[in-house]
Amino acid sequence: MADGLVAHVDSHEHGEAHHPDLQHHFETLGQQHEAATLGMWVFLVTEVMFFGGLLMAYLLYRVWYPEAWAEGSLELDIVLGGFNTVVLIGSSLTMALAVRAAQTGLPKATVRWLLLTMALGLTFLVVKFFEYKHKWDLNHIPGENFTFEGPHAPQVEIFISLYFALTGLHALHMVIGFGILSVITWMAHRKRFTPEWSTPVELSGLYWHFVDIVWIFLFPLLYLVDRVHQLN
Amino acid sequence: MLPGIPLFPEQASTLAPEVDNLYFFITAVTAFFALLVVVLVVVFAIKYRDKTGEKVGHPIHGSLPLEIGWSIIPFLVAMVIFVWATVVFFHIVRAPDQALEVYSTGKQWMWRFQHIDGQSEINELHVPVGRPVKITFTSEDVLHSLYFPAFRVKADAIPGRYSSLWFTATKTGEYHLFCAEYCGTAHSGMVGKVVVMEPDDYQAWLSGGGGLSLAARGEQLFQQLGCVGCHLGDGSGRGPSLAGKYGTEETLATGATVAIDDIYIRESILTPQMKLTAGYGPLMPTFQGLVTEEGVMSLIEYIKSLSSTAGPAAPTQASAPAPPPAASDNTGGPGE
Amino acid sequence: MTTTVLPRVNYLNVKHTVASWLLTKDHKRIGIMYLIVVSLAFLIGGIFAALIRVELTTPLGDLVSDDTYNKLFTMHGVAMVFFVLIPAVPAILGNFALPLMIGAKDVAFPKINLLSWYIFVIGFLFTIAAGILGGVDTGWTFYTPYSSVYSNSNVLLTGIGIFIAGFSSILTGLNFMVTIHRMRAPGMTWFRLPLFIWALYATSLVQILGTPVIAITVLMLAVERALGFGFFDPRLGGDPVLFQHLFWFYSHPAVYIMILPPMGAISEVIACFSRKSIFGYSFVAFSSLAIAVFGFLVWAHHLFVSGISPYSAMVFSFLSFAVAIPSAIKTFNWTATMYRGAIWWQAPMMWVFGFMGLFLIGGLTGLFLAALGLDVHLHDTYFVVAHFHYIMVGGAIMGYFAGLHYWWPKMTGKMYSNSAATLAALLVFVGFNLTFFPQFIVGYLGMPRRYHAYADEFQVLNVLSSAGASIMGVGYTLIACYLLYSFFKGKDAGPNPWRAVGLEWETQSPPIPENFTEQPIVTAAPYGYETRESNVG
Amino acid sequence: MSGHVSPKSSYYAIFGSLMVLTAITVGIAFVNLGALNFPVALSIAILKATLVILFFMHVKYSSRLTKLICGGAFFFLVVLFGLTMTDYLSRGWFVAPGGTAGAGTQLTVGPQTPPAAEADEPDADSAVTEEP
Ligand code: HEA
Ligand code: HEA
Ligand code: HEC
Ligand code: CUA
Ligand SMILES: [Cu+2]
Repeated sequence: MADGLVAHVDSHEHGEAHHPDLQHHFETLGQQHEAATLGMWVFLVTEVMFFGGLLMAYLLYRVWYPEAWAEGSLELDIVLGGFNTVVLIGSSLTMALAVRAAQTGLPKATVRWLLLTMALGLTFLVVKFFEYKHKWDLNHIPGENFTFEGPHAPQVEIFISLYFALTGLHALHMVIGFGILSVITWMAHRKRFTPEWSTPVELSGLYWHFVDIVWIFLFPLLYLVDRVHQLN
Repeated sequence: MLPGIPLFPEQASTLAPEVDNLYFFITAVTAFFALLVVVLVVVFAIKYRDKTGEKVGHPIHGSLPLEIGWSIIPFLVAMVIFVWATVVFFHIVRAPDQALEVYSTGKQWMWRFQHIDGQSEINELHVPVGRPVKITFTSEDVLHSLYFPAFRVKADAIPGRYSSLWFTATKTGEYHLFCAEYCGTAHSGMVGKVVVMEPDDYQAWLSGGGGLSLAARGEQLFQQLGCVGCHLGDGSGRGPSLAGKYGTEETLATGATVAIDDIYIRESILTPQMKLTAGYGPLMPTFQGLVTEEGVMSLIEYIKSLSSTAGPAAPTQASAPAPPPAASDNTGGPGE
Repeated sequence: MTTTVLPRVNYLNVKHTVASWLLTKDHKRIGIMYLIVVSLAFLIGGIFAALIRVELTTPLGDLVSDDTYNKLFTMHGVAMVFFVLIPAVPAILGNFALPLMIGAKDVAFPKINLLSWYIFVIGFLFTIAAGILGGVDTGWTFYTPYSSVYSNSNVLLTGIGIFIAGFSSILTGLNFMVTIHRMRAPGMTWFRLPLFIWALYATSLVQILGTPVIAITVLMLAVERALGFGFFDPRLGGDPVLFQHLFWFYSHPAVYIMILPPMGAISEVIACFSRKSIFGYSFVAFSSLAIAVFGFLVWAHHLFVSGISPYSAMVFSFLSFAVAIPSAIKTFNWTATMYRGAIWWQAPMMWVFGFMGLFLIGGLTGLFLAALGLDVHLHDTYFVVAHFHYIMVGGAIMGYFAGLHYWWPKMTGKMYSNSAATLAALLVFVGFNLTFFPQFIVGYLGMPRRYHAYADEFQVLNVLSSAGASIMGVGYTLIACYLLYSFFKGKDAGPNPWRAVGLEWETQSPPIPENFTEQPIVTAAPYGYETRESNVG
Repeated sequence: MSGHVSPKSSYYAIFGSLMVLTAITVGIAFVNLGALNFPVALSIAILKATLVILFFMHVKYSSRLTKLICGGAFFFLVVLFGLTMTDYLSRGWFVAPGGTAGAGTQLTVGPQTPPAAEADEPDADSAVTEEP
């Protein structure tokens, strides 16, 4: 081109030793790491908006039907919910420690912390399962067979629908997270992570913390609604 | 010119000229901008045409004053449109006080209109010219939308809610009535006409058809459903007296106050436990499933009519605007 | 101009097996794969449109039954919106051109890029299955409670299709955003980015923030329909209008997913064929971002007569007028770009001329609809149908074709017949106006949309409209013919047939698999046409 | 090439704070604060989320872009909630004269007709449906 606006230089030397984890279209590991991290954050934004639609419905009906909300919330077991909150925040801690271990090049510790995280996640899911089962036994599943005694039964059905939608979606994220962590743990076990390259651990950490944050909101929104006004 | 092609809808309400003037104004403004841009594009395309593709343009990179100008001017123009259109809008949504009331329900796929005096009609609506008419309506199933193009008004009918629209017809004649919100198979068949009549003809039409007045039918229902058993006129029953209640405020068991209006009465009938009146227990059963939307409307109309009768008259004897004597259970407006 | 001997290898012929296409991670091939699926969807949507127009030549519903008609316009809308216009420019042209234009070897996540295509195809298959199994009849807006309770058609299957396709859109947006942030060539600063890139960036913003909301909304609808959960059900005290809020929270911004990328393509083409820098580069760039952000604030202008609070309607009306300003800025800057240019009437520019006129009318009629008092009358009439076809077909599709004709020689290495392309643009332009201009009039007369049968006095205008649609159909068919012909038999285009500037024109046509033989370094602003040759016209 | 590394102790400290906040939020649920219960619970949740985001997710040590993205997500969430609520919260304001609320009436209860798509004969007289 005669315009001189664009000059060319040789791309990085192909003779250089490549890190085995560097994909061909990136120039450096740094660039790859930054792209992946940014991608994860952007993905989390989409997750926020995803839950946002449901939370919008929650907000509206809570404003409209405060009594029904309190009534519905009394059906939930605050002890189990609280226990699960502790479990999940605990798993966030172990996850953060796993990331730290990977970043500082301690594969054994990484595996240990990851296993602990998965164990806590599993505990959460088991508790959740029993909560659901309880609802099932009481015919508190929205739909044809929904039965509920109380003056606000239809609106309580909306509450329970949102309860299932929100916690169900959250549980689904936990299951997916569990799957991701299994792979990561295996990779950590195979010593695939070094202080130089531990991006996958960091990204799954971000995801796991996000799932934790969702629960941090769900717990008060669903379990702690105006209890005191109902109990008097 | 092609004969018989209408290019402009008939103006048959007081709102129509308002809406049309706004329309002409926006058309003029936007036509100005459209012409400006189109003319410039055409002129530039021809004047600066280069058949060879060899030449290059002049190095012009932009101009801040121009950018500011063509941001601010359209904005100001848009604000004029905004203010004007909003004023017209509030005329459209705010019904005048002394409007003739008509009730309506939409369901797949017809419109039922219920006049206060008893006539009811399907897919046809008779109204007098020169008098504000307010239609309060709801839907029994899906969304519908009541649309009178000649009057330039429309509003969605929403299950579980009351919507309303109003107009004052200015010309006698017959005009379209459409369902404008998609509602399933026969959406395009959910159409009819509105017949605007001279007031005298309208009166004649009204008396032509028999039928109980809405309030009288409400009264009948009030007995049939057993409301009278609890709601005695003197307040001695298990439920509060409803005489003179409409339009006042009620204190609820929670201490909040609510206005007793159509919506509140509707709620009281369908979900009585939701808002308990102070001083009464949750005794009243729900009538959900036992009474149609129209039934609810006539009950409301009946309770409304109780407000005009002062004193502790027993509700059963409340005098509704006397219906024509030919009171049979079968309403049949001339429209049917 | 130096002439280089073209190496034989390019991204099209580097491998020939079907598997090499289906497993490719090359953004250019993925762009072509989108082109194929989207063209198919356009054909299907166009056939539905043709049937609609045939039905509407007479006032009676005599060609198809009412239920069939309802399915026709629903599937027309679904196909055109979710499977044509939303992916058209970003996923086809964007995928092809974005990495080339910023001097990258590929997008940031090539595997995810391929995954997006598969997700898109799976969503498309679900939707097609819904069509084959009897169709869906809710309108593309899926308003509850009709969709959740009353409709007897394949709402679930279509919903799942849209839900799945949504993730393709999200992933494309994510990929592009990261690519633009992290993969630019050395020297490619933000203000040296071509405007098409700015437009794609703004689009990804909308895709990332909006699409998840439609996904969850469709999911709620599906769960309500399938399992009887209550989210919008008025029988439980739910609000059907909430569905409309959530639906339009995505679907209004989505109209900017449809128009922003074509606007970006228009900026490229107009600069190239005016042989000039874009007038007010940074204003055009930032107006894209402004449209993307402000586009999120106006959704309830679709709800003015749906029973929302009049005060809220007022707020949304105001914001709708405000969002028109960035579009105004773009329009004026494009016009000013042509001033004292050297305008080369080549096929892509013909589409730009069409775009300018039609987008203008579409956008300006948006102002009619944003005006509260007027929208009460116009809502759900053919005026709205005319408005959005002017923008979506006259604007976005025209802009898409401008871009396709511009980059076609780069994509295929072949040149199409300029006169055939000019003729096609003319046919589409004329046919288009004949189709949709009468709809403004019939709309103001009060003809509601989604009507299978209509009042007699609307017939003449409807016949005009159907006549126009046939002309348009001929135009589109012509495009398919000469583009396909050029692909197999066309003349070699050479690396830069338009003598355009921009990194994508620096490499051979079709480009090599890695895009560039050597890493480009950028040293100047885009569109330096004037400084290139001394021949100022 | 990795992100920020914080000392272990800081993680334990954050975990401790989160536990304390959880205890507080549960405790407060049983104390009658009137209308304040919900805002307080929400504020505590936001505080907890912020701790997780800043420290566990290292946003405190991340680039401006990451911070912008976090802020942006919540901004658009607020747009969704806020602008939708302009509708719902102002519906009650508009009451047309004559008692019936105007276009902005709050929804109450639903229709009772089952969703059978019967376009039946106009049953003008039977406003009462059969007793079940
Ligand atoms: C690509 C798609 C696209 C785009 C870009 C737009 C752009 C706009 N739209 Fe449109 N719209 C649709 C697609 C689109 N729309 C669809 C599909 C529907 C119907 C959906 C359905 O119900 O099925 C619809 C419906 C629709 C409605 C609802 C109508 C109703 O149902 O009652 C409204 C109301 O406000 C509206 C307004 C606008 C406005 C103000 C713009 C603005 O962004 C336009 C801005 C552009 C300009 C204004 C032109 C350039 C400016 C100038 C030359 C300067 C002069 C300007 C001034 C004086 C301000 N649109
Ligand atoms: C991108 C969006 C898009 C596009 C391109 C179109 C294109 C067209 N649309 Fe449509 N339309 C919508 C989006 C779109 N539409 C939407 C969203 C609705 C609302 C649906 C609803 O109410 O739910 C609607 C509704 C709608 C209606 C109203 C129906 C009703 O309310 O009852 C009508 C009526 O005339 C119509 C007509 C047309 C016509 C004639 C075209 C023509 O432009 C089509 C011309 C195309 C062809 C004739 C195909 C031929 C093409 C080829 C042969 C090329 C093959 C391709 C290659 C291989 C390259 N459309
Ligand atoms: C079994 C007794 C009973 C029957 C039958 C009954 N009600 Fe009631 N109603 C009550 C009681 C008790 C209240 C006050 C508590 C409450 O608000 O629910 C009440 C409240 C009301 C109110 C609200 C009045 C106010 O001042 O707040 C209305 C309106 C009403 N009823 C209408 C009706 C109608 C119409 C019917 C028949 C279709 C009916 N009721 C049948 C017992 C009854
Ligand atoms: Cu009723 Cu459309
Ligand atoms: Cu819109």
